[in-house]
Amino acid sequence: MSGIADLVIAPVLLPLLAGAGMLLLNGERQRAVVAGLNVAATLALVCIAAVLLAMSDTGTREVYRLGNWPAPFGIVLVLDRLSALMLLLTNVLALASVVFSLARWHRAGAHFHSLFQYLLMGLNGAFLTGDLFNLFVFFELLLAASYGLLLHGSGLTRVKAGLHYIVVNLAASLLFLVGVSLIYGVTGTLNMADLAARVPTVAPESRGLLEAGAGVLAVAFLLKAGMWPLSFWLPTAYAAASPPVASIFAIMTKVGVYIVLRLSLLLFGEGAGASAGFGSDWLLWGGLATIVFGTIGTLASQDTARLGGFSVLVSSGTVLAATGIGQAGVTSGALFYLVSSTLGIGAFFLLVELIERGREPGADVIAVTREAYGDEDEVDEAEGDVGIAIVATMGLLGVAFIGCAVVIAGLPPLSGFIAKFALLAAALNPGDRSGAVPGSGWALLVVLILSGFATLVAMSRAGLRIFWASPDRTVPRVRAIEMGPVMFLLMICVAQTILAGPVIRFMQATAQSLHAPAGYVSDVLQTGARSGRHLEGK
Amino acid sequence: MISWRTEWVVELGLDFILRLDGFAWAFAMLVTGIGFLVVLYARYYMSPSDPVPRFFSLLLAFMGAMLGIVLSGNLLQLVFFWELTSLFSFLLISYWHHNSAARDGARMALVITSSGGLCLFAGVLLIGHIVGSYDLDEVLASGEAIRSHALYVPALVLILLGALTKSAQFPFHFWLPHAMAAPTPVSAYLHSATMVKAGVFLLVRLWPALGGTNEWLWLVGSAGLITFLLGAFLAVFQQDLKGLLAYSTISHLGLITLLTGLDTPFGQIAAIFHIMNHATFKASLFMAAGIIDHETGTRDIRRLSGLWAFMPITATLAMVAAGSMAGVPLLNGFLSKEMFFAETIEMHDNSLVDRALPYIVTAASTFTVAYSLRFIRDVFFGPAPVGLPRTPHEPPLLMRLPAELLVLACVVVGIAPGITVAPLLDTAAGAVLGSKMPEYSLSIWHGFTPEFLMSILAMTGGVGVYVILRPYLLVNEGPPLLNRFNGKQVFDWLMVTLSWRLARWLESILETRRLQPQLRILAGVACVAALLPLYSRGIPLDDPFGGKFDLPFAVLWAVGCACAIGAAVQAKFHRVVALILLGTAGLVTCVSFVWLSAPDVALTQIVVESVTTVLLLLGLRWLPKRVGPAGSDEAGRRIRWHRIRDFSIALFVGVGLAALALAVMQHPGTESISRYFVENAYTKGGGTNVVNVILVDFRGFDTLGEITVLAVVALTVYALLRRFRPAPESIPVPEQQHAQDSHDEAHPDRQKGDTAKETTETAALIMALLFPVIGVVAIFLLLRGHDLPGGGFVAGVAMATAFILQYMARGTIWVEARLHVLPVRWMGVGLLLAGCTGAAACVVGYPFLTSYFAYAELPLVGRIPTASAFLFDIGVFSLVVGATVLMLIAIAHQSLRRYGKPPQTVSPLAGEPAKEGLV
Amino acid sequence: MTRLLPFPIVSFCLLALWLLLNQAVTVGHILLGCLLALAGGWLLTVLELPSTRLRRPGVMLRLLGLVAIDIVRSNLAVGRIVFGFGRQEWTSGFVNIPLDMRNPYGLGALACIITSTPGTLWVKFDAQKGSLMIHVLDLVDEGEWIRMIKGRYERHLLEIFE
Amino acid sequence: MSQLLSYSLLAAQLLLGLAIGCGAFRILAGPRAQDRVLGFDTVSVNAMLLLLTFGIRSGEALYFEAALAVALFGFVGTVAFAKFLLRGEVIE
Amino acid sequence: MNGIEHLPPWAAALTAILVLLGASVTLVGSLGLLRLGSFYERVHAPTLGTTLGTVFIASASMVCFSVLESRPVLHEILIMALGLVTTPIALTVLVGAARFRDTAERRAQVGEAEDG
Amino acid sequence: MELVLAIGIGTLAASGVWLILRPRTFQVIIGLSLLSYAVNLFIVAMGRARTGAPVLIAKEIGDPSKYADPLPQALVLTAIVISFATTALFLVVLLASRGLARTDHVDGQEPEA
Ligand code: NA
Ligand code: NA
Repeated sequence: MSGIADLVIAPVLLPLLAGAGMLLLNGERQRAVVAGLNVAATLALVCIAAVLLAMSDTGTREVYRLGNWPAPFGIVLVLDRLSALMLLLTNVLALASVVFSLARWHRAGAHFHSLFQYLLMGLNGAFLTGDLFNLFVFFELLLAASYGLLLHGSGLTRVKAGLHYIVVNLAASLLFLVGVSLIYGVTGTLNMADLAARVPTVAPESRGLLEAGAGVLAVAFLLKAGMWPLSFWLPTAYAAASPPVASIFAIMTKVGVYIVLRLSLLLFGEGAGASAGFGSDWLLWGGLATIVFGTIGTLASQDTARLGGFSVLVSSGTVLAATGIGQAGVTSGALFYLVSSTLGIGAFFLLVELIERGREPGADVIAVTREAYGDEDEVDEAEGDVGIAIVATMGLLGVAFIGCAVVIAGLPPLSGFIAKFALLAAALNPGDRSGAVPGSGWALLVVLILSGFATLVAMSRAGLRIFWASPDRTVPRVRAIEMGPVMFLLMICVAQTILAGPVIRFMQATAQSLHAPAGYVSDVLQTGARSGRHLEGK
Repeated sequence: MISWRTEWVVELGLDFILRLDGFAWAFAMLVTGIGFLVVLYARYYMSPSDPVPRFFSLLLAFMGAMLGIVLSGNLLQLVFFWELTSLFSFLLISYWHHNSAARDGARMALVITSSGGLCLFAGVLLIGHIVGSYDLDEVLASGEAIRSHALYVPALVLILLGALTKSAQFPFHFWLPHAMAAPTPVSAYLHSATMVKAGVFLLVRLWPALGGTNEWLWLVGSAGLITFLLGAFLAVFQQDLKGLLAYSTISHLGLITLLTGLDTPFGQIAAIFHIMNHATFKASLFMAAGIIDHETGTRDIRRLSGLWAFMPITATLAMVAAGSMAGVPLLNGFLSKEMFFAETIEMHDNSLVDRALPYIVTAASTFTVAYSLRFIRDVFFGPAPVGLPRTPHEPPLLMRLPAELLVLACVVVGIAPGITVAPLLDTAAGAVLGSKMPEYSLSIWHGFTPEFLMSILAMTGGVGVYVILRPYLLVNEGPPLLNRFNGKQVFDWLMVTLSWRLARWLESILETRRLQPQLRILAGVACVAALLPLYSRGIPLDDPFGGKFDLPFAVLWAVGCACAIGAAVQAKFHRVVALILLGTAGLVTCVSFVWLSAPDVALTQIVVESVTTVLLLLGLRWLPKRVGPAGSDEAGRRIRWHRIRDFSIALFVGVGLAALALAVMQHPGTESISRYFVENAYTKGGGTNVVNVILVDFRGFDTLGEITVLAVVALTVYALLRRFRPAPESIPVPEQQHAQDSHDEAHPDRQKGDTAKETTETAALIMALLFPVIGVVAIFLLLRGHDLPGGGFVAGVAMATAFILQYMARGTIWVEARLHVLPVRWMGVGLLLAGCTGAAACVVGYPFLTSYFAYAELPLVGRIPTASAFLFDIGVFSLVVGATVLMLIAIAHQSLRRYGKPPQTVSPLAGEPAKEGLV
Repeated sequence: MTRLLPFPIVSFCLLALWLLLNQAVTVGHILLGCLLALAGGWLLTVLELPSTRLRRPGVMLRLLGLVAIDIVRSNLAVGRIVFGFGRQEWTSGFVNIPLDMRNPYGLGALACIITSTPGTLWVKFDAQKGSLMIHVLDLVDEGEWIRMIKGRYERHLLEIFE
Repeated sequence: MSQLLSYSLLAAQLLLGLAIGCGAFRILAGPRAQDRVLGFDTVSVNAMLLLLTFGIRSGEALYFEAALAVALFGFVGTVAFAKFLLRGEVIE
Repeated sequence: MNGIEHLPPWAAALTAILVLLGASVTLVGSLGLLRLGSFYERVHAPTLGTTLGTVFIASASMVCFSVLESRPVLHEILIMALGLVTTPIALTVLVGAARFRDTAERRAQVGEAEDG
Repeated sequence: MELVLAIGIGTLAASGVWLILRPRTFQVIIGLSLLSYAVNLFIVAMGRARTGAPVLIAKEIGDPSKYADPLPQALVLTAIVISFATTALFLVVLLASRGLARTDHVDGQEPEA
């Protein structure tokens, strides 16, 4: 039972130890070792996540009881399809991002690699945990690391954006605490599965308090997910972040989305008694509003990185709205979409810097740093430019740009199109064939089609401006380890398109089990302890 | 019909189906055949300086996508390839991207055709909803169901939007002329034979399912008719050869659309036939135009003249093709045009338009003839051209060959349709119409029929129009009347207005980049989220004044509230005061924790409290001076209103949180999981302090995460401050130090720093003596945490405080010359220790963080608790010491900035061992 | 001895502190306490504290008693002033006292004594001139205070520390 | 007799609460920053005593550490404030 | 186990008296903060609490717990000792700051009532 | 006591919210600190905290419900640590913002009058 089951803890433990180990090395002089450690750890995480995904696809939930304490009391990690999927997505994105950073960005500040590993630890933990307060801890961890990474490289723009980002997220964390403790006060538990079991039995006079707690908690999650009108911090922060950081940030909003998806179905699904369906309308309309807002922002963005930030909003709005619809089919489409759009946006953020690099000669993005620090620039320019410029750089960049645009806008031939199709087909055909198209389906159809159109307009505008409209542009010097990650992410989108069948089958299985939370609850609460509670009792 | 199916996304009803019926086959022939010829042509057309590999790969990719459309057996797959053609056409049109017209034209084509594609996508989704499948066969078989469905009209409109945009039908026709900025082979291929045909292809393809209704008749028919008329009229007035061809293409596509729109089986046959014919003659005309452009260097009809003398073969080819375009007998265009005329004469719904239709199309056809005539007469005849960029001559043979083959086809089909095209047409039409296949005949001479009369009228009328308009055309640019109307301008205006100005305006309304509104919204949303459920379900607050009353506690909180409000009032202008008030409120909170039976919490809060105070005070030095409330700042109704609003929000949140707290406290709780912790803390967790057992054992995972947060924050603080530059006005020493030092310097018997020393020397000595004292207390707190309040965290902060006290007493430089604190090492060791302690359990087959505990009996020393949780706590201790010290010292180091680079005696913080560290 | 135990008094205090904190006088705690006490003394050498010798424990006790009495007396005196009993008028002010003592520990002890005694407060000490400034709440006669500080406290402290 | 003790403990806590109130008044009223710091110091000492009385009231010795911590770390705050007023920065 | 109700009457009485005395002395000291006129006078006031106030209440605690737990409980001594040692540090630096601020103010002749 | 505690929580929260809506970074950091006090007390209140409840496990546990609920206390401890960390971080960021932007306004620039 141990052995392979212990792999569930690895996505948390490995980054913890790797990050700690890096602290013991000398960050400046042994940078190569530290960087190698980071890449190796991230690569190992990708492999582990892949194994976990395979494990989860057998349909069994792996419940990992930390400290060997029984379920509602101790903290558990729960590996099911959804968490395995998110793990793999996160670490794949991370791998691309960290490889990209090796070209130059990791030198823009101190402790980049440790912070990066801790971000992964926070993300992985948040996706795995089955405990509400433990979720808070991992949220804080990933946020703390994200503060550090957002500020990586420093400079006025980043600090200004970071200030807003931090304040808003600190306020949201306080809401998180209020919500969790209120829920605990009413139900007496923190374990998600136990909570799901207790929600139907909450006394009627306390139900208002329970739902108030859930509402406050939802605000905290939705802020992280970037739902309008809680999302204004996001485009600025993402645009200010250094490219590898912005790229890994593409998954950050998805943590909020993930937890909303998980908890709304677990706690307020059909079996939740009087609270069934709590908040789903808000999710639907809020999600739609977010798509609309993101779309408007996409159109209104002059800055390419900001455009990426607004695409993040469109992406999370779409998944939120789909969650609000609350059908297994739509959920599976939303999951497919989530993967595709996250990869696309991640690649886009990496790409933005590469193409902007050549657009205005001398106005390297690192100038943000130089503006603030003058001579004390850490990034060794000479070394950074030694890299071999890839042959036919512009062509590659162009292809990559089109790839990203197509994925983000949801156009053929890449996965974004299949994703939108899966989403809309399910939204238009709820359960029974005879049924008319529900209002939510129409709304989603209209909004998604229009947003795809707007994204196309914005992307083509940006693409023309970047690639063709500046006659004096020089071909940027792009290194293979910068281009590789972008292509890697896009190739995954291609694979996702070609293998759409198996992938959507996985997503459907995931959605089915999400929509039938009874299995989750019983799996978590009934798992037995490993024999002998402790290594050696008293 | 051949079909090949492979599974793609079975779950969504999306199989990859290649379905080759007669119609698809005919189209595929066009796509591949003309594609081959265009590739051949382009080989000679493209200049050696162009990046040719890109051109051909794009062209071939486009061909693949086009074949994909034609061969799709699944409507979604069709949409898939549909959008791909838009994408590739964008890249092909913008091939010469240094040319702004090419960029604009490409973008316009992309935006219009792709948005149409998205509409088509939506329409197909609706069809899928109606039919329950996207399989083309099933859809075609469900025509009845589709037409009678409530969603028929929306589905039809959406699909038509897709088809009409792609085929450049009114009102979306304007993109096509601008797409002429593409290299001519592209135009010859995309804008004659393939891409623009995709729209009419789809119309014909789906006619069995969607056609046969008034909506079809009117929507498709009127779009086709208007486009036919408009295109023909505008084509006459074009001065650019390719522009003329573009409008003529629009017009002919309108003709085809009109044919399908007339909603009869015969109309479909005619449409298919004209699709083929138009492809052949228009492709050859584009090639001819390209040759002319290539050889003369211009495409302006006004500058061209008398080319017959220079390039007779090309001229002949162009003339034959143009004749076909005009509908001259014995050429293929004539045949389909005859069919067209015949179809218009038929009655469809007996409306006024229907009855007027023959007259209208005849009138339009006169313009068709007129522009064809103009193409021939103005380019090839007349005086020799003057001032051409190049001296024209015949192109190489292989460049002419594609056009020659196409023209040959025009002639052969025109002369002997029965033995050439008839079987092909029959197969194609049969595939579309199936059992509805009507009788028709393909022959040159049907007798003196009304349609023949219409042809004659059109011919003669066309010549007349040309003659009349010629003087106008020689001088003017663009058509009369419609000159004002410019599709591009409207498009650009729309794009700028909708996708830029409107978006920016909306963004400015819907978004804020300022922090305060964001927080206001957050507070508001949180209030709403909490209130709505409470409003609908009620808040259980029956007796707010119930419960015991504890007078000292009330007095304590009177102080606490006063301090909190005081801090809120003072924080703007009197920061130190606000900080003192904050500290007092914190102290009250600590005492309250004791009151609420939470000694651990109180202890932790107290320790953290003092460190936080020092931190904030350290920061205060770098903030700008703020002198008392200024008059102008206080005034102003807007500011007052803002304050009232913020005050209301604050009050609302406060009252709400208080009400929630009260409601829960007055309500008996349900059975909580805490019971388990109380019952098992000692027996299974090995400690009597339940809270600490929870921290390091039951929920040790939380603690591990929490200390990692601390580590991460410390690293961030360090990373950020390492490159920090204070604002220039805060770099000089504080005025206090300046005053004290200058006082010393003014007196010859004093040394700099004496004044400060007099006051602080004794204090510094005592503070140094406190160093080991606090250290011992810290170790005490660390060791006893498992049984009594304390633990790694408190101990760590206490230890860090001991360090800070030394820094406060003696200053950074003095301390760091003696103590080598390597905070990052402390952190790394702590994290590793905590992590490895937890992981040790995995090694022996238990879950992470499973604790081991026992009381070891050591000789002399006695019972020593040896829980693995204790090792974990030591890890926590080490990390907290490192992180806290790192943060505080990193801020404190900023004061050294004024010396420029930190002096060498100061050991760097990151853990670089300048000398081996002592502590 | 000085190498191993540079600050014997401090180390002793640390041991006492440890035992008091743990409220246990077991062998184990004494051992651990000794270890900590040694480490503490060693830490102080790192901080370059001057070493000193203490003599005359009897004087030390006498001084302690004196201080205790003074503290009680001054508590009452200050209490009276706060409530305004007795004299309605009092003046407070700074007093400069020439000191002979230079031992930093002696000065530290004096600071603790003076400040802990309500009504008097250590303000600053000018080491070059050997002049101590204190603040007195109820300042009647400056000379009286100088005599008291020098005679009652400094004399004893000089005996102890030098 | 124990009744008497609980009443006197309550009375003592009330007195200490009022003493804290006095300190808080100085913090709020000033007039100078040094007065406020003095008030803060008073409040922390009084709070420490309040915790001791609370320990007696509850009969549990485990509140002692909290009192010790206030005694030890409350002064760190005061010193920091005082140092800030004296030198304009806490750590030079 | 828990509680002062197990105290023998003499101990309860002694504890009660000590606690009340300590609290009263402390309150008197704190009242000094209100009643005394200048900072240099007020700065003397809190020492009542740190000396006698602490001594009384800590003694009360020692008596109470020593009796309750039937063994000498002496760690309150630490609090007294710490009070004795730490007060001078805080107050000396504070008075130094006040003196500096006063002289600086006199020198600048800016009569602002408030600062910070 | 419950009412007093609730009022205390409410006042701390209201003061904190007022401050985080102010334009100066220092006000915001004080506000966040006040808010975190309020939230910490709120969490303890969710355990239905009582005065004088036993905290340590005795030899015989007796009725577990008479003990102070230890879980919220553990949660608060975690929350305190995290809010300490984030306060420090925010402080540094506001210092950096002040240094780079030359203003202590939360938006990094003085508002247009
Ligand atoms: Na001098
Ligand atoms: Na005194």
